[in-house]
Amino acid sequence: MKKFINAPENVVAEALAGMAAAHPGLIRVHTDPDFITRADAPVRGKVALVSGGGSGHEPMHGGFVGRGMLDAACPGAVFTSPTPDQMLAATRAVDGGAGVLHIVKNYTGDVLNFEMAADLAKEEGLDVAAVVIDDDVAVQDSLYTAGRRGVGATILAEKICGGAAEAGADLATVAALCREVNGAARSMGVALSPCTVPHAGKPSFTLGEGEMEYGIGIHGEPGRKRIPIEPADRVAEMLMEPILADLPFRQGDKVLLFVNGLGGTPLVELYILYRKAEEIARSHGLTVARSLVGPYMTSLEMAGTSITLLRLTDDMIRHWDAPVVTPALRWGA
Amino acid sequence: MKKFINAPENVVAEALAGMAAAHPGLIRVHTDPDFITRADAPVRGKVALVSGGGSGHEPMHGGFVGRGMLDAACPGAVFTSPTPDQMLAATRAVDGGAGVLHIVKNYTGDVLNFEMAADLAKEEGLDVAAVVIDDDVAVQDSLYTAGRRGVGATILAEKICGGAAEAGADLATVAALCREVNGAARSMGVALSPCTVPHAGKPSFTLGEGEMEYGIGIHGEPGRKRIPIEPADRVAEMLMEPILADLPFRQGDKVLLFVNGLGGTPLVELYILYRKAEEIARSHGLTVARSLVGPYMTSLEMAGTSITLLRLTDDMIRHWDAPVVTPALRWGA
Amino acid sequence: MADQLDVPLLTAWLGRAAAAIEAQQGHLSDLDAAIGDGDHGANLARGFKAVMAKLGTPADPAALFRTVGMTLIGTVGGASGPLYGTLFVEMAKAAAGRATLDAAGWHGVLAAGVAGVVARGKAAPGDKTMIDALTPAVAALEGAASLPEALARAATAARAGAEATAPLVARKGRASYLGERAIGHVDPGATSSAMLLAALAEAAG
Amino acid sequence: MADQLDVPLLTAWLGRAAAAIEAQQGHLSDLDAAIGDGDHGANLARGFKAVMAKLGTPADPAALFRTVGMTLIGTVGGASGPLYGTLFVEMAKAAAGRATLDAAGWHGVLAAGVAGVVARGKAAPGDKTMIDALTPAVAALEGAASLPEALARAATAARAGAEATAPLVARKGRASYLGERAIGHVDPGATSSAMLLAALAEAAG
Ligand SMILES: Nc1ncnc2c1ncn2[C@@H]1O[C@H](COP(=O)(O)OP(=O)(O)O)[C@@H](O)[C@H]1O
Ligand SMILES: Nc1ncnc2c1ncn2[C@@H]1O[C@H](COP(=O)(O)OP(=O)(O)O)[C@@H](O)[C@H]1O
Ligand SMILES: [Mg+2]
Ligand SMILES: [Mg+2]
Ligand SMILES: [Mg+2]
Ligand SMILES: [Mg+2]
Repeated sequence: MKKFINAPENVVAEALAGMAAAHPGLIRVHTDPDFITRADAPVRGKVALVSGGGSGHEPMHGGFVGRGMLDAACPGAVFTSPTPDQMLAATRAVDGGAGVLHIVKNYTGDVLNFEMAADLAKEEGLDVAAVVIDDDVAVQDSLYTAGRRGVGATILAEKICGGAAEAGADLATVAALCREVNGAARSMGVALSPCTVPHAGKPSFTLGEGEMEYGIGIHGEPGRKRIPIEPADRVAEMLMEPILADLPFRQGDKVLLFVNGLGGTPLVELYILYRKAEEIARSHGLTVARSLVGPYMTSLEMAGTSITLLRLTDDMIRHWDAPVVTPALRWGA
Repeated sequence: MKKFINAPENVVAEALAGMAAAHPGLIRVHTDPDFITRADAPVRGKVALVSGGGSGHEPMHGGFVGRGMLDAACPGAVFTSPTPDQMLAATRAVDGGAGVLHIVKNYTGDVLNFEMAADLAKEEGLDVAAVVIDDDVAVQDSLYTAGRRGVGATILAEKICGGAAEAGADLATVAALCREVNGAARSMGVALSPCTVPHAGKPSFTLGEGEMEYGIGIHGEPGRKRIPIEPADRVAEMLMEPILADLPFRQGDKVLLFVNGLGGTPLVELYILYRKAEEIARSHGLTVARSLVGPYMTSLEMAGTSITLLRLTDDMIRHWDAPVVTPALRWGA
Repeated sequence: MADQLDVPLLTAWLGRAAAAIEAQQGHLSDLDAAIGDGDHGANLARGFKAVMAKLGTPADPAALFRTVGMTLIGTVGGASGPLYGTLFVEMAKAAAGRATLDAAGWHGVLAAGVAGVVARGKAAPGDKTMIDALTPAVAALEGAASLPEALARAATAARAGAEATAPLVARKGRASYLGERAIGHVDPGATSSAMLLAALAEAAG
Repeated sequence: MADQLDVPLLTAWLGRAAAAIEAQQGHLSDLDAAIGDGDHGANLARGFKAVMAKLGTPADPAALFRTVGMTLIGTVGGASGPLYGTLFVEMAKAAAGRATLDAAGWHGVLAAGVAGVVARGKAAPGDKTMIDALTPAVAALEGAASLPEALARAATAARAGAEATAPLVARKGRASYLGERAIGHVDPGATSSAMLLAALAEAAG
């Protein structure tokens, strides 16, 4: 394991200290329990957005805390969901009197911990709503599984709902918008290499020189199948096909195309994938009205990519374009 | 070699097509010869900034084209400097009547090709100045070498000079500011893994499981020495020591601390390094007034980092803070 | 041979449980690596270490259960943190006001705890989760002649329930993503539940 | 046995040179990998392939040299692109107005080209660059009895100059970052220069 770390047990705490030092104008880092809030929290009269999950996916979620996006993020241990005391403390810290929305990726751990935190917060009289994100088409949804995993749509929901909250929408409206984004977004990923959780010290799985893991999860969970590596254009097709098959869309729809890097894949490759993915979207009669390309939701140093397609409403476009000032996503201000 | 590419010879052209598709509002991609300009080029009456170099360092330079930063970037083949016809065409395309500054990283190929382009542009009556960036303390400068390599300071110079040009400074002033930034910046890098140039198909060097390459160049050039891997805090010290020894600074100076990822190193590790680097800067009486953390100047998928320290003037801070709207760096607008 | 569970005995139980989990941490994580994300041992070891540090000298079983539950909730994370936390928090509620628990009392308390886990996690028997160890354990507590016998029967039932998860397809938690590929692997959470109940039987036996 | 360099002969030279570079591409890149970035063979192969595609039927040696120079400048990149490009562009200037070149004429033309490379790259003999092959080649052209003899002598001198770069520390280009570690390796640019001059001697011999 070759990493710039000091000790596996200090990775999260030291990275949080680095974030605090690097972005004092944007965020505040709280410890014991650990959470990150925007520097000016709580914002009076604004619906507050809280998300969180295991660490190792940076910049998600801490890098998305700031004006126009998240009010707080709760980082767990690497790839392990945080605990309810973190979410409860974060919820208290950012509540500005207009209620708090929990944006939760659909993993049993995240869901249960956020649920407990919401229960506790409600007992304290706080107004809390929760939306679970489950956009990963790699996993077959059914009554008999934990359901689809939450992946790339999380970031899009955080940005769009952040814009709506900043614009003064109330809790019910922001929560409904979050559900709408989740319902209109689909994602699919593929990995070329595993990653190594610092505490484990060895790669989470092994892949042969000519293999890729199709349908990979962001914690190195096994995907749909292990198959021979394909050229970039074919990979783009293989990711877009199940997304387009699953997403209810009509010719002429506007979409946001998000080509995400899982950590170890260089930007130049993401653009090669974007080129083909955009062409495929166009050939299906879709207009790619907005784009996002880069390593925004990572699995440590895993080489791989995921594509997220979101069918946009004009409302979503407006909130996507609205100003955002976070360590990882910034525009308009 | 596991990469999301179609064919090594198409990497640059397809990535450029992807960039064009992803950022139509910000940039225009021109082909044959290849260069990228900001969407609204030429900007009448503004000094234009042109940079470029081999591809494989994305987002540098194409990701920094846009309002408040570069007017054009010229991408060469992977790790090979572009040719004068690219720079000449770019220079023509962005000249707004106030002259053009070439920002050139100090590699013989880059310097010679930009020189020829400048000569040709001048023959056409264009007003061209050039500044060579050479901030890498890993290489001993002397009359008897090609001199220090240009690395992280390039991005800082592009942003700060872009701000000055946008504010209306003339060519001589922007060029002088660029020289000032270069003179006040020092960088040092280290790699944990090599990278594979698509055309070569095999890693540019090999490193043992417990080894790191100290003083690495961004093309995988050998560094000062190959040594056993150290904990992150010690790595931060080893990068900061030669920078601080070389950079003329006084207690109380304001600095910009830039912790760069070389591609394969996750953000969480960069923040761990930032934490210690900032602490070291503080212990030397420096105030870290501005920061930049992320994979901004990469070597394909190389795992590694470089640290750049820039001693700031108030002028530099003002131009650093000025609005910038590019694919990779964006704020204030 | 105790016929009542009181604070000292419950404290001894937790000590044994913490030691067993620490010792079996690698085994639990290996089970989780096969069908999950490989952190179940580390998660529980972190939690029970914190429990031992926090426990102190609680006034009654309810206070003890509450401290254990809240500590697990605050330190374990993942799926098992809120579930084991809920188990103990609900046990605390059911044990409220009682200085000791006999076999029938413990039966009621554990049943309440397990009901809480079901309410929280929505798993049914056969879903390949800790419920497959906990539910048979509750059933086995019924109608025993003595407390030690009840606890021994519960431990045996939990162990059998855990082992019986091997042929199952998972319907809850991370292992459910695997479909058929989960078959042949014992569930880590069911295994840790069986360990907890074994530690109790030993402490009282 | 030609005693004048004219357009057909120069065209034949470039064909041989392009073939030799294509054949030796891997060798040149390997030399570059040892003390540079491993692209010298690929760079020149790309350039000479473009030269062959662009060459057509130039009116005179000057036009031919100019097309070669501009094509190399526009396709090679790196350090060697502008340097070889300058070599040919300056040769074109020196050959202006001449239909053919005899030994003395070629000496003047090559000397002008090499002077251009020195002016552009600022390398001195002994800096471990292409100059270490080109400079002795120019000197060897002086006072030869015939053109073929002159070209053969130049090729031999260039080859010897290239080989003599092995023990040197580099003072220019990428290899200069290596300091002492460049010792023992022949310079790739000097090697490709020697190949160009060998191809010319063969074409005229
Ligand atoms: N919905 C559920 N109900 C009951 N138990 C569950 C549920 N989901 C998961 N579990 C249990 O949790 C165990 C996994 O715990 P752990 O590895 O600590 O959490 P995570 O899956 O978040 O990494 C599983 O083996 C299973 O017994
Ligand atoms: N300043 C210089 N003057 C003359 N020749 C040079 C100079 N710098 C480099 N070279 C030559 O260029 C060769 C390297 O060319 P190439 O590998 O194509 O370019 P790059 O070094 O940019 O990758 C060296 O072997 C050397 O002979
Ligand atoms: Mg987990
Ligand atoms: Mg090169
Ligand atoms: Mg687990
Ligand atoms: Mg080279």
